[in-house]
Formats: sequence, C-alpha cells, structure tokens
Amino acid sequence: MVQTEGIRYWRDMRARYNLIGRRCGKCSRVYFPARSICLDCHRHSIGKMDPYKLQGRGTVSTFTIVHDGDPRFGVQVPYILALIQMEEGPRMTAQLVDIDPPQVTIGMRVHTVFRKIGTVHTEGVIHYGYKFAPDSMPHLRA
Amino acid sequence: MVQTEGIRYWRDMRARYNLIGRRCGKCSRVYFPARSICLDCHRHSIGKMDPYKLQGRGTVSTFTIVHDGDPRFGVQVPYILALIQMEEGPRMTAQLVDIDPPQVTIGMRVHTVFRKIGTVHTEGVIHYGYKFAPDSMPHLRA
Amino acid sequence: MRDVAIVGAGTTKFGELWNDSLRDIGIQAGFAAIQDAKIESHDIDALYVGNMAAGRYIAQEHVAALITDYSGLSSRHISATRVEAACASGGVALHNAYLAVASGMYDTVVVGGAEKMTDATDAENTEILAASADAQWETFFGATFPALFAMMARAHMQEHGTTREQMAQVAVKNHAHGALNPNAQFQKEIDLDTVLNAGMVADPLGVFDCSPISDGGSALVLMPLEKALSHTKRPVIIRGSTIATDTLGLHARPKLTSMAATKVAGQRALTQAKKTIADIHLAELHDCFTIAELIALEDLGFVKAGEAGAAVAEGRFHLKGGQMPVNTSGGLKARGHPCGATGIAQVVEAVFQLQGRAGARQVKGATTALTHNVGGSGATVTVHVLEAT
Amino acid sequence: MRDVAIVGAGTTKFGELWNDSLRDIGIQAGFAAIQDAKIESHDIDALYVGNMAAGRYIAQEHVAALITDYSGLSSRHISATRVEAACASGGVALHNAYLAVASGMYDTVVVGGAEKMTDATDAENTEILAASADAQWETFFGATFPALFAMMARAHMQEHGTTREQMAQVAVKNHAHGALNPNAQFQKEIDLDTVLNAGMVADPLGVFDCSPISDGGSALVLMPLEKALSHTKRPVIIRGSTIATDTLGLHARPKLTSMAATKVAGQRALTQAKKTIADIHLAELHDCFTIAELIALEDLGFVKAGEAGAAVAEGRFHLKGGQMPVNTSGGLKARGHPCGATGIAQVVEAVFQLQGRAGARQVKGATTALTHNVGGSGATVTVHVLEAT
Ligand SMILES: [Zn+2]
Ligand SMILES: [Zn+2]
Repeated sequence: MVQTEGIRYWRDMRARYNLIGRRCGKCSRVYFPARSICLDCHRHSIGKMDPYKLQGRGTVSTFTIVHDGDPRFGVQVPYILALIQMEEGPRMTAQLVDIDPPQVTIGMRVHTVFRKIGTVHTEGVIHYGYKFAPDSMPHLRA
Repeated sequence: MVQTEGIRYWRDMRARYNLIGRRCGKCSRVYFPARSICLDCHRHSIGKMDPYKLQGRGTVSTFTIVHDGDPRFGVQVPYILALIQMEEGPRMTAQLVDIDPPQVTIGMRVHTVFRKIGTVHTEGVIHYGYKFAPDSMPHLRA
Repeated sequence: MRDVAIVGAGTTKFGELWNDSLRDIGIQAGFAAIQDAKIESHDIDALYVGNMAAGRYIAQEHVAALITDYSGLSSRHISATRVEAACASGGVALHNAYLAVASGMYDTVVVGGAEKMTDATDAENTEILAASADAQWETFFGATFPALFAMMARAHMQEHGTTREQMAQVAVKNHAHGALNPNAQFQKEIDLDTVLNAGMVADPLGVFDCSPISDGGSALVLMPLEKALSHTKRPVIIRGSTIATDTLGLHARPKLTSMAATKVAGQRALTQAKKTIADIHLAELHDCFTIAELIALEDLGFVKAGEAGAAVAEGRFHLKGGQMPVNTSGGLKARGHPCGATGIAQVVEAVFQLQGRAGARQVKGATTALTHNVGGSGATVTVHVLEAT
Repeated sequence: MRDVAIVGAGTTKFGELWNDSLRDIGIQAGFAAIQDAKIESHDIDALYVGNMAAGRYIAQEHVAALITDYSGLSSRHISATRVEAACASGGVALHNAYLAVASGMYDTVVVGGAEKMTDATDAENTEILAASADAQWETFFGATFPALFAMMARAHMQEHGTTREQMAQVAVKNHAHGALNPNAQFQKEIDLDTVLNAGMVADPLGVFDCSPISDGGSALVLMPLEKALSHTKRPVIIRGSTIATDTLGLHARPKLTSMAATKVAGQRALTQAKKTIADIHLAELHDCFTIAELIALEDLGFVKAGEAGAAVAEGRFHLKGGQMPVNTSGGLKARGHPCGATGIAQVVEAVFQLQGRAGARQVKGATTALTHNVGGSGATVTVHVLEAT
C-alpha cells in the first residue's frame, strides 16, 4: 500500500509556516504559492522571482461549509473552506476558524492563524499550516 | 488513504479457484485468464467464448527467484515465480512451491495446488489461488 | 488537415456495474462502437483511451495496452495511447484521436473513455477525485471537489443573484432527460423539493446538485471524412475540436464565476467550425455540479453572464419546449459520470441526436451540436462542434 | 502530413533531486528546451506531458494542467495533454505531439516527460512499477517488474546460450558512457565483477542489471520542418514515429525471448523513414534491465536473434571503438530512469548527438539515430527515427 502522502509536504513547510510567496522583480506582482515564472512576464521574470512574505491579512472572496471531507487529514466535518483575497494580491485556499458558519460573509476581513491542518492517518504525521480567523471576532480558541 | 486493493479480486475468485478460462468456439483456442474475444478470430468469436476448465498440468517455461517482493501481499522472500505452459495451450504466471530454487529447471512438469496467495496488509484480507508444485516431488508442505 | 468524421458510437449502461471490471467496461464500449461502425478488427489502426485514475482505483496503469489486449487488438500490434486530464480525460482523448486522423497517419481510430469508480468507497472517491485539484495547495488545506464548485456557486450567487432554486432546476431538467435515456444511471424524474431538501455536501451544493459516482464506458470510431462518406450513410463531422487550459488552482484565477478555459475553448472551436453559438441546436455540457452547467451556458455564450439561472428556470434548455436542449442524455447528473468516459459519452449522445436515432430524446431537425467537457475546477476544458451530413 | 522537426531539447539532471517536486522538475525541463529553441512563451500552441504515476506517487492527477500552469502558460490557455503508457509514457507523448504538429493544427509544441520517484520508498516503488503489468493476473500472483524481465532473461539464456557475463557487459558499457554525461545519475565506470557480485533482485538479474529509481525531466520543442528551417540552424527531423502494442501480460505472448511490439514498431518506423537498420549511426535503447537492451538489439535487427550478448561483449555497441554506439547517454541504467521522462530523454540525447554537441560522448559524423522506449514488459513500444539537417 503506497503511503507517500506524508512525504512531499516538507518541501513547502517553510512557505506554509511563514507565508513565503514570490514577487516578480519585473512587474511586482505577488504570488502565493510561490511560482518561478510570472504569469504576465514569462521568461523575462526568470531569476527575478524573489521570496516575499505575506502579512497574512485579507478578505473572504467566497466560502463553503464542507460536510463530506477528504478522509486523509482526519478533519472534523463540517468545516468552513474559503478563498481569501490577500492584501498583497494573491488569493489563497484555506479553512476559516474561530467563527460559526452562519456568521461568515463574503468580504469580511480575516487574518492568518497557525494551526494543525490534519493528520495523514496511515503514517500519523501531523501537518501544520495557516488557517484564517475573522479580524473582528475575539479568538475563541487558542 | 485509498485501500481498494482488496476489493476487485472477488470478480476473478471463481476463475482463480477453479482454473476456469475460456475456449473459442470457432477455433478451439483456450485462454486463461478468460477473454471475451479470441485473439485470432476477433469479432467472429464473440458470444462463442465458452467457459473451459483447465486440468492444472503443465511445464515450466521460465522462472525467477524473487528477492525483492511486492509489499502488498506480505509474501516471504525469496520465492519462485514462473511462467507455466499449460497442456491446454495458455501460459500462466504463478509461484512454484514445494521445491527449492536450485532444483527448478525449465521444462519440468508441474501441477496446480491451492494456496494462500497473500494478505492485503491494509485490510487484512487473505487471498487464495493457485500455485504450482513439481509432479515428481513429494508434497513437502500441506 | 483532413476533415474527420465519426462513423460509429456506442456506450455501456452507466451506473453501478457490479459484475464488470474496468477491462470488461472498456471492451464492451469499444465493441459497441465497432459494431455500430460496421468495421472489423483488422481495420483499426489506433486506439485512444481516456481514463482518469485506474492507477489509484485498481492499481492498474498502462490502461490503453490493457484495453487493446482484451479487445483482441494486441495481435495486430496497433498503436494505443492513454490520455488523462481528470474529468476531461475523454474529451482530451477525442481531441488527440481527431488529430491522429486529421494528420493522415491513421485512417481508422477507436477512441473510448472508461472509469470504474464504484469499487471504491465514498471516502476513497472523495480523495481520488481531489487529486484533480492542486494536491499541495488546495486539497491539503481541505478542498474537496464539491467544495471548489460550491465556492464558485456562492460567488455566482453573490455576483449575479443566482439562487439555489435556479441551480436546482438544472438537476430537475437533467433528471427529466435522463428518464428518457435507457443507458442513464438515474432514469427517474425528480422534483424541485427533492433537490432543495437533500443533505448538504458542500454548502450551497446538496447531494442532488452533484453528479454521482459511476462505472461506465463509451466509444467512437473516427475516419477521414472522405473515407467515412463511402463507408457510412450518415457520418457526423467533427467541425471543431479544441482544448484550453487554466491555472490548476481555482484560487489563482482572476474570476470565480466564470471559466476562462471554457470561453477560450468554445471560441476557438466555433471559429474552427466557422459557426456562431446561434448555429448550435443542442449541447451536452459538463454539469458535474448544477452550478457548472449555469457557468458553462454563460461562458459559451448561450446566455449573457448572470442570466443562466433564470434561463434554465424558464425552460429554455429543456428537451420539451426549450429552444436549445442541453444535456438531453441526462448529463453527468442523471446519465452518470464515470470520469474518463464522460467526454466521449457526451459526443455519443450528440452523434445519436444528429443521426436521428435518439429515440424518446430526439431533438427534431438537429444538425449541429456542441459538447463541453471540464477537468478539475476548470484547468482543462475541451469543446467539440459536430455536424450532421 | 507535414514533416516535423525538433528545434529545442533540454533536460534536468537525473537522480535524487531532493529539493525539487514534480512541478519543479517539469518546469525546469520545459524551460531548458524552450531556451534551447529560442522561442517565447507566446509562441507555444500546445504542451504534451508524459508521466507514469503522479496519481500514486504524489496523489496528483491532471499533470499536464499542473505543468502548464506553473510554466506560466495557463494565462495563454494553451492546449495540454498528459499521456500515460507506463515506462513508455515519454515516447507515446512524443508520438502524439508529433501528430499534433504533423496534422497542421499546432505549429509550436512542447513535449516533456517527468517523474518524481525518490519520495517513495523502495517497496512503494516496487508496487507502483508493478501497476504497469497486469494487476490481476501477474502482480497479484507475485510478479514484480524485475521478475518479468528476469524470466525473459532466463528464457534467453536457455534458448540462445546468453550468459550472465554478457548481460553484465551491458551495464559496464552503459556506466562507461554515463561517466561522460554530466546529467547522468551515475557518472562512474563500473567493472564486470561489480555487476556479477551484486545482490540478486530477481535471479538472474542483480542490482546492477536494473535501472535505478530516479527523479528527472526532459523536454523537446517541435515545429513543422518548413518553419523549423527558417527558425533554427540545425533542426533534427523526425523521420519515423511509431507505437506498437502487445498483450499486457508477458504470459500471453508466444515468444518470451523477443518483443513483438519492438519488431513491429521498429519496422514501421524504418519504413516510414525510408531507411534500413544499416542507416542508423547510434541508438538509445530501453535498457530498463540489461537483458532488455540485448533483446532490443535483436528485435530491431542490429544483430540476429541470440547474437546480442556476444556482440555487446565484443564492444560493437560501445562509444569507444564500437561500430554503432548504443546508449551513449548512459541509458536507463546509468543516466537514470524517471519513467515518464525516459522516452524524451532518449531523444534529447539523439538530438545533441545529431547536432554535434554531445561533448565527450560525441559520435563523429552521426546523421541518423534511433530511439526505442518500452512500457511494461513490452505491451507498449515506441520507436523514433531522427535525422540531422
Ligand atoms: Zn511579472
Ligand atoms: Zn478463435
């Protein structure tokens, strides 16, 4: 039984822990996750895609409440998944926490929090990374 | 983690347990595993590929001693894998048992024995099927 | 480029095909198309197979060789290619089979799609389907396939005022069509309340907004048009065949309420076919989720952006009384969605319609059809424009 | 059909690329070829990707869209196709890219192959590679990939008197060549005893009879010949491009000491190229195991059946002093064998040779080359015949 799911994620660990994307040195467009080639500048951007740390602030572009989850990560359903429009430009896929589903609205301001993402159940590896919490709400959970 | 390895094999269980292949009603060529279309008669064979039970006797066409096994089935290495030329015409891939590797020769006569094939370790399902033992040797193991 | 035509089409029933393995399904589909085309094995030069994930479903890669072998074609050592593009595997296989004939290298090409999904559990299917999205930056963070389309749905509701009821009408329509299709997985009409009251999968998409897990296979036989005309009474001409791509991750696209790849693939296919959208008499669109059909209707230009929900609710795309029937086969929703087969099954339906043999589903006088097949959340889209002779 | 030429070729280093993911490898290979071709992103019409098993290695399907996206080509919505044919995925991708250009539909096509294998354990690799054989009737009964070739080797020894030493000479030769290739996984010569004394994997094949587990990617840029001639000084023409299939299971083939698919693909490619085997100046053959190179030499007609072992031992296929060098790159054995990349990497080597830029490995005056890529135990074989301009 192939159990490689846990293996490859370490390559992105630093980017995931510290929100490190890239900025195109030619047009200044910011990417997260990192890209080595700018979608606008193509070959002219190669070698100029510098690491760029996002501040972790943005707004909800859209969201869903997931009732049937991916079994790999042992996440409790239902959970809120959203696309977050970051202030620096890119959009990110992440879970929303510290808020109840009925309170979520498109456009609401959110910021990153560092949390457990899930466990690869065949290996017991625990993965960490960013989720987002609402700016206006008190942090209900640690 | 996808664990489907155990699921599909039941479809072939009867064929595997009872050596049921097919015989082309047009040219009499025998196939194992079963085919619904004869490689020689093509569309003229469709609907005429009747079930056909092999007697389980044949000779070793070639063989190998496997030292690095497929991890799924929990087979103890080394084991002997062979292609067996059956009396009825088809050739089969199977393990040789009740014989030590140095005693195996191409051309030796063998017959089927019903054995455990392996265990799908994520599910604990035990699969059974045919292996081959030499005609001339006493059955050393049950 | 040589003009290319379809001279045979066939399909298995879709649904839970309990007794059949992937190889059984692939052979049955291919044989149905070959019989329909009235050709012999020795006429076949090449085989194309669309399949999404046999490696994960049944630990079997090398699927084109497998189907070739069990179809009895290995003794002729024909060329065989397996293509994978998530749920667009079938459409991408057809595009490449089309190029293979158009190039002049091969004269008779069989192209099929097949998937065997019901051996896996629901949870395993969720995981396998998620592999069509970005495993590292979407799936890892909890994105499932329904979740991605649910986020598009909510954005569409926000931007255009699309309602849950309007989305649900897509399901009602396609089940009504599926009830007329003897090969459909679901052959029963459903009402609006059934869709609205079903359990949620990814809010706002409920169980009846989602296409099912299915087994099935479909196949076509292609020839150069000139040869097809002397071989068959009513070949169907492939006037346009295109693939367009977009970012793998939904988050990386400027717009969430539209698929750029659908727009581009559609425009390119119409241009190639020298047609406009007004020339299309019927369409098979990729309704993996109800919202997907609405977005496709808008992106292809059948309606303006934001108007698909109301148009479907008005009945414009119904077989009965509609102006331009969509998914007469039942669509992915009711016909079923064995991923690798879907792009081919859509064309099989179009061929039956354009040849006037769609039975109770027949669209009278249809001569031009469009098919639209999506991989992932829109990273691969194929469009085919088909015309009767 | 339009004549098709190669105007750019590039590759990553092969081996354990610890820091690089599949998407990194794919981009690097593609970019190397694009740079070599001196084209811009906006010139590219379509991308073909050969990949065997990303679905199982990294839970990621839809690989063509992934590579397109991260290469920055999604913003142009180009056509993209992933092809899978086990270890022949690269060769089959090239054949389809060739048809795409030959057809007249696309003018500039990038075709790459990539695989990321070293993230998986050896046992996982054994299992994933076994998915290229018949999962139900070979793998289930204990067949591994080395075991299938070991059984061919023993049959060859029995029928032709081929010896373990002769097989081992293939490894010695290819490591000697690999030592001259800065992109090879192994760049060190080995001696005969090293091969003979290595641990057994599947008797009579030892560790040094087997190609390694590798990461790597390779890519080519194709254009119609006419355009290529005005774009590039020395394009390499694809004179022959073929795929042939055989039964998926080794047990179902009449002969165990020969691959019918190699014979057929080779003959068809030479016929298409209007060449004979005597016209070939160098070849890259699929030496996934040492016995495979011997069988390929015989099936392609470089030597008569049963004579390859002695011919290799005599040095006929060595770069230094041989008449017709085989696997100057080091072959799968020493260059490495990232499955999806191999069929493309072979052609990259041929292009470098035919353009006179193979450095220390240069075969002087070579104008015609042949490449041979095998999927599974011989169920898919592709052959390409290439000619310098
Ligand atoms: Zn830029
Ligand atoms: Zn027969």
